[in-house]
Parts: sequence; structure tokens; C-alpha cells
Amino acid sequence: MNTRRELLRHGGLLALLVGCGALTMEQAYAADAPGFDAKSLDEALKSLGGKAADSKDVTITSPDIAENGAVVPITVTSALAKTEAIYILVEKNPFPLTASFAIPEGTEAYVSTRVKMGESTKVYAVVKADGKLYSAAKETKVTLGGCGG
Amino acid sequence: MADPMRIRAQAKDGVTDVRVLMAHPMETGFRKDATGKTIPPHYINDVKAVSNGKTVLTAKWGQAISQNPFLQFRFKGAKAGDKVTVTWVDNMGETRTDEATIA
Amino acid sequence: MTTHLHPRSMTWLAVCAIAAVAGCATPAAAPAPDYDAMAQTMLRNSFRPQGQATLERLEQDPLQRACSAETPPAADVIRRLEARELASVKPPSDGRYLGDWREGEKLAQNGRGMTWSDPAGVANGGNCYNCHELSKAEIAYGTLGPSLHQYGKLRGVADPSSAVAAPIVQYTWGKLYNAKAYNACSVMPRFGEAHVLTVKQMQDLMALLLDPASPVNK
Amino acid sequence: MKIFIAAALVASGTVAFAQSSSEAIAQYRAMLADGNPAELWETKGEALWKEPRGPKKASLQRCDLGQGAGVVKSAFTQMPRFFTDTDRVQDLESRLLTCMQELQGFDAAEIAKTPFGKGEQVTLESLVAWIASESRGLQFSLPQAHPKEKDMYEAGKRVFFFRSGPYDFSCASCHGQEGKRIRMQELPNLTTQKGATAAFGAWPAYRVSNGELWTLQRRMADCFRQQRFPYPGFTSDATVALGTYLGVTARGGASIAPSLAR
Repeated sequence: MNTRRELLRHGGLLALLVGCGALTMEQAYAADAPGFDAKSLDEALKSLGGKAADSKDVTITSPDIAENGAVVPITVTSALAKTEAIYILVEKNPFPLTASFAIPEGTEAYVSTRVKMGESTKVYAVVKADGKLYSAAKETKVTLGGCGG
Repeated sequence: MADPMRIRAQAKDGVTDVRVLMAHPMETGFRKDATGKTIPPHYINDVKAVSNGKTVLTAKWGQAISQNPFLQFRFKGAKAGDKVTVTWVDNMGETRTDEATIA
Repeated sequence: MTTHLHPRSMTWLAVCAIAAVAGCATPAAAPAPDYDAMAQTMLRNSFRPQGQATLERLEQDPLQRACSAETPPAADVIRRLEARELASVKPPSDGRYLGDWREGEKLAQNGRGMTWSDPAGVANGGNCYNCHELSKAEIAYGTLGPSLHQYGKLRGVADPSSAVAAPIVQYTWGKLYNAKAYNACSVMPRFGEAHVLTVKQMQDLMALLLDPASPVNK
Repeated sequence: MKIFIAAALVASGTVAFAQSSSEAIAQYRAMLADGNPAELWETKGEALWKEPRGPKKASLQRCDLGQGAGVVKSAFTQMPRFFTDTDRVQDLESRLLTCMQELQGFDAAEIAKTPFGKGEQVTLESLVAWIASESRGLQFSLPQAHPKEKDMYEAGKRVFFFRSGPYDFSCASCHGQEGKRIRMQELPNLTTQKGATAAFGAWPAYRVSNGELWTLQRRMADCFRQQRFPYPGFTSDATVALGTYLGVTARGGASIAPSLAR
């Protein structure tokens, strides 16, 4: 467990690493899975096919507060016909695109997983249905617990 | 070799609910070890689930999926006694496949 | 642990009862188990030094010993202990009670120091938010101690250097230096007396609590 | 701390957030209750119990955890307890060390010296996870009939209240009062049945902060670290005594271990 000051120092380190482009694996992988090397939400969305329209048919469930940012449960459901893919994007992470799921015919438009977030942030659920993108977002706050020692 | 997954699959009213836990460190590549050296990224980036010869889910993951990942999904067309097979591959080329019988 | 706090005769009766139920033939003249001595032996044999955490840390001073029972010591014992601790409080060597509240806030956030995993020689944190609410902006605060939000303001401290504020300022210094001077078995560490914090660090914490510009008093 | 970006900034607190924070954290834990990664250790532990291992190439299936050789169910909720063959009170970890040495030929002292999360300690952690899971939902009913069990309870209670070190801390400093918390973390009052059940009855647990499975031994060692005490030997008398005090205090409460902890 670290103190707040410690955490901030690591945050600085992170920026440095990203700035240096230390993540060659991502770059190598990007050809196969577009968007995973994108460093902003907009950039990631662009690689998925552009802007996503807000939709009530996309549901994202996540806690209001996470006791620990290392494990934040996220569930996404789509009520849209012809849902082909579900994406999870964590806005303030260094690489927002965290997961993409291809939903074949016969599989429900429902996935549940757990993600890491370094700070309080919005999480976007993006759904591709009939070739178009739709989205919903949810904010989760990350708290500090324990004795800090 | 990687530890086995824990797969639970349950069929109800024609829908099979699958819950998977995978044993994996999901290293981000941002952390340092005790000596100050950066720990290289090591994470699952590819997941595939198959039942009765049909692919029921494929996923691409980044390094922000939590350590020891959890995944839940639902598909139609299988019944109790059928099998579900889940395979993951990580960025270092390690892979693991486990099978469960649908309850 | 002092034996008078653990009436042996009663414990012994309980042991006899259990032994009888279990059918163990306990000789009637066997001495009562001395659980205090037993615990002391276990503590001595169970720990090993690690990093800066030496075995000397298991040697209790009289106050620690008196406050190690399930119930607090008798009133006269408490009075004696508190008087002794109060005598240990030293005012700041340079006569200044208040430092920089910004440094104080950082210290209050910092919960590190003196564990076997902390490198020796690094300044310790104040651990304040672990147990107290201070600045309203920090919601991750503990409740083992009272809220210290608006500590100075609620006590009418408009100018900490004024004569009228002196009693509060000196009491606060004393509380930080040795909390046991005011409450013998308090769970708060003796930051000055036990050399956990330096004079400068305590001055900064004083400012966090008493400076009208500190977020604590907003 | 091993979280992702490790910049867990708390948003500047709004009043509404502060008021509902315990509720929101309860909601968060409920969302994680299904699919606890501790199950990965349970699976591994069951396989390790049955697998012939060690210099003697034997399994642990004849290990006596207090319910008779090889009986696992309800063993966890009745330990620490006295064992005739070793003539001492043992907790689950200590007893497993005995079995690994006697049945499999491992060097128990060597394993006790191994750091948590390494080598055969991982085996122990997995075994503990599985054995605990076999008592899930059962009530704690630690025996106190043997004089040495009573000794351990009484000594453990004194260890619990033992104040020492540069910060004057004892276990009771943080875990002796009702309704308190450290930072955002609620502190169970371990002197009550409810509190002792919440703590003793929750370990082993998967810790989301580091993705590891912590046994009660490891949990206690880290508490002693934060108490600024020296290092408690693995399965040392003081730790087994403390476990006995907590377990007896928890009697009647139901075990939820392995659980999920921050």
C-alpha cells in the first residue's frame, strides 16, 4: 500500500513510459487488433469506425465506487438488433480500449468482466450493431483504503 | 505452465451461462519490481470459446483487464452434458485451453 | 501485563471446570496456569528481527504494560501514568509552534514509516488521515480518532501567535508530542516522545490544525 | 501496491458521495462476490491434496486435520486444535506443514522459512484455500476441552491486547472498538463474535490489491508489520495463539472463506 504521494510519483513514471513509447508489444499487436494502441478515447473510437451515438439500448453496469481500482466489475448488455461487437473503453487509462468482444449469431449481446483503472474515470460501452456504433457511459470513483503503510 | 482455468457453464431455458476465471498476472508493463526495473507487459490478448464445434465468443483484450481475469457470457444452442472449451493466448505466446461440461 | 488485572483464581476455576468435563485428572494442588507468563514466553519465542524492526520493540515500557489489559487500569494508575507522560513534553526547541500547513497536509496523508519494509533513515509519515478527518477534500479518512475538521476554528483560534490562543496551541503541541499525557491508554502514538516525528514535522502538523489558512479550518 | 497506473486519486469529495460511500462499497463487493479468483487456488489446492508429491511421492490423503485421516470437510471451522501426535495446538497451516513433512517428506522448517507466495508456500496457500472452501457456510466450533487449547486461547487474548513498539500499537488498537474504520476500510471489532467471524471467518481471502491469496498467517504477519512489530515466525506460537483467540471468539459464526478482500 502506498501513500498518495507515492501514487502520484508512479503516475509521473507512467507518463514517462508512455511518452517513451516503451510498449512495443502494443504496437506489434495493433495490426491484428485495431484501437488497442490508441492513447485517447477519440483516437480509439476512430479506429473502431468513428463516433458512437448515445443509445438507451446499450446498458453498462459498474459500481459507483470501487474499493480498489485494480478490479472494477463491468457488465455490458445490448438490446440492439444485429449486435456484432461489444467494446469496453476506460476513458482515463493510458490505452482506453480495454476489450473487444465479437458476438456471433446465437450468442447473447451480454458480457461481464473486470478492468483496472488508475483513477476515477468514465467507462464507455460501445456496441456495433448492423454496422453502426452506439454507446453508453458510466462513471466509477476509485478510493483509497487500508492503512497506507 | 499456466494454471488451469475455472469454468462453470450452466444451461437454463436454452441459454448457457458461462463464467470463466483465468490464472494470469496481466502485467501492464507500467510497474517496477523491488529493484526498480520495469516489469515487462504480460497479458492475455486473445480469448476464444467454442461449443459443439461452433465459436460462441472471441475477444481481444488490452493490458487493463484485471489480474486473474473473469469473463461471463451467454449463448444459445447447447444443452446440459455438452462441452464448452475456452482458450486464451497471451502477448508472450503462452496459451492454455480448458474444457467444462455444461450443467 | 500486570497480574492484578487478570484475577487468577477465577481463571483457575474455569480451567478446573473444563478439565473435569474433559475427564482429565488434574491434581488439585497443581499451580494455576500463569497465562501472562505464557504469553510473554510465546512473544519472546515467536518473533525475529526484520529490517529496522528489532526484538527490542517487544519490550514494553510501564505505560504499554499498564494499557495491555482488556480493561483500562484503575483511575489512580491512570493519573500517575498521565502525570509522568506530561512531564516528558518538551516545547519546540526554537520556540515556534507553527510551521507550514502544506507540509503538514502531506505528512497527514503519509502512513509510512518504521515498519520492517520501510527503509531505515527515511522520514516517517504522520498517519493522521488513517484515524482522523481533517481537510474536507479528503474523503478517505479513518474514524479511530475524532474528526479534526475545523480544529482551530472551532476553538476560536484566529491568530495562533496571540496570547489568547496560547493555551490551545500548547495543549495541541502536547497532544501531538505525547498523546498519553492527556489519555494514558489513548491509541494515538507518542509522536514526539517516541521520536516518530521531528520537531519540524510536528510544527507543520500544528499549522495544519491551527493556521486559519489551512484547509482544515475552511 | 500493484495497481495499474497507481494513481488512485480520490475525486474531490462531494457530500453525496461521502454519505453513501459504505453502501457503494457494499455494492462493489456484491458485484465481485460471484467469480472470486480464490477459486483458482481452490482448484489447485484440491489437485495438490491428491497428487503424490515430495521425496516420499505421497499424497496428503491420509493427513489428519482433526476429523480423522483424510477428512477435509469441517476441518477448517474446528482449528486451531490440539493434536496428540505432535502434542501441541496447531492451526491449519501448521498442521499442513506436519503432514507435508510426515507423509510427503518435505522439510517443514524449510517451508516455514520460505517467503509467502513462493515455492511450497504457494502449495500451502492453495491447500488452505481448498480446505477452507470445504467448510464454507459451516459454523466455527473450535474445541476448548484440552488444557492446551485453553492455554492458547488465554495466551492469544493477551497477545491481542499486547501494546508495544514505537507506536504503542496492539491488535486491539484498531480492532477493539465497534464501528471504526482506518481510511475507508472498516475495522471489525475482533473481541466480538460478529467481528471475529468477519475477520477470522474471511481468511484465506483473495486480495484484489495484489492478486494474491492470503492465508490468515499472512494476514496476521502484515498486521504485525503495520503494528511496527518485528516479524512473527510462520505458524509460531504467538500466531497460533492469536488464531485460537479469534476462532474461539467467532464460535457460532459461519465461515465465508475463502472470501474477497481489498
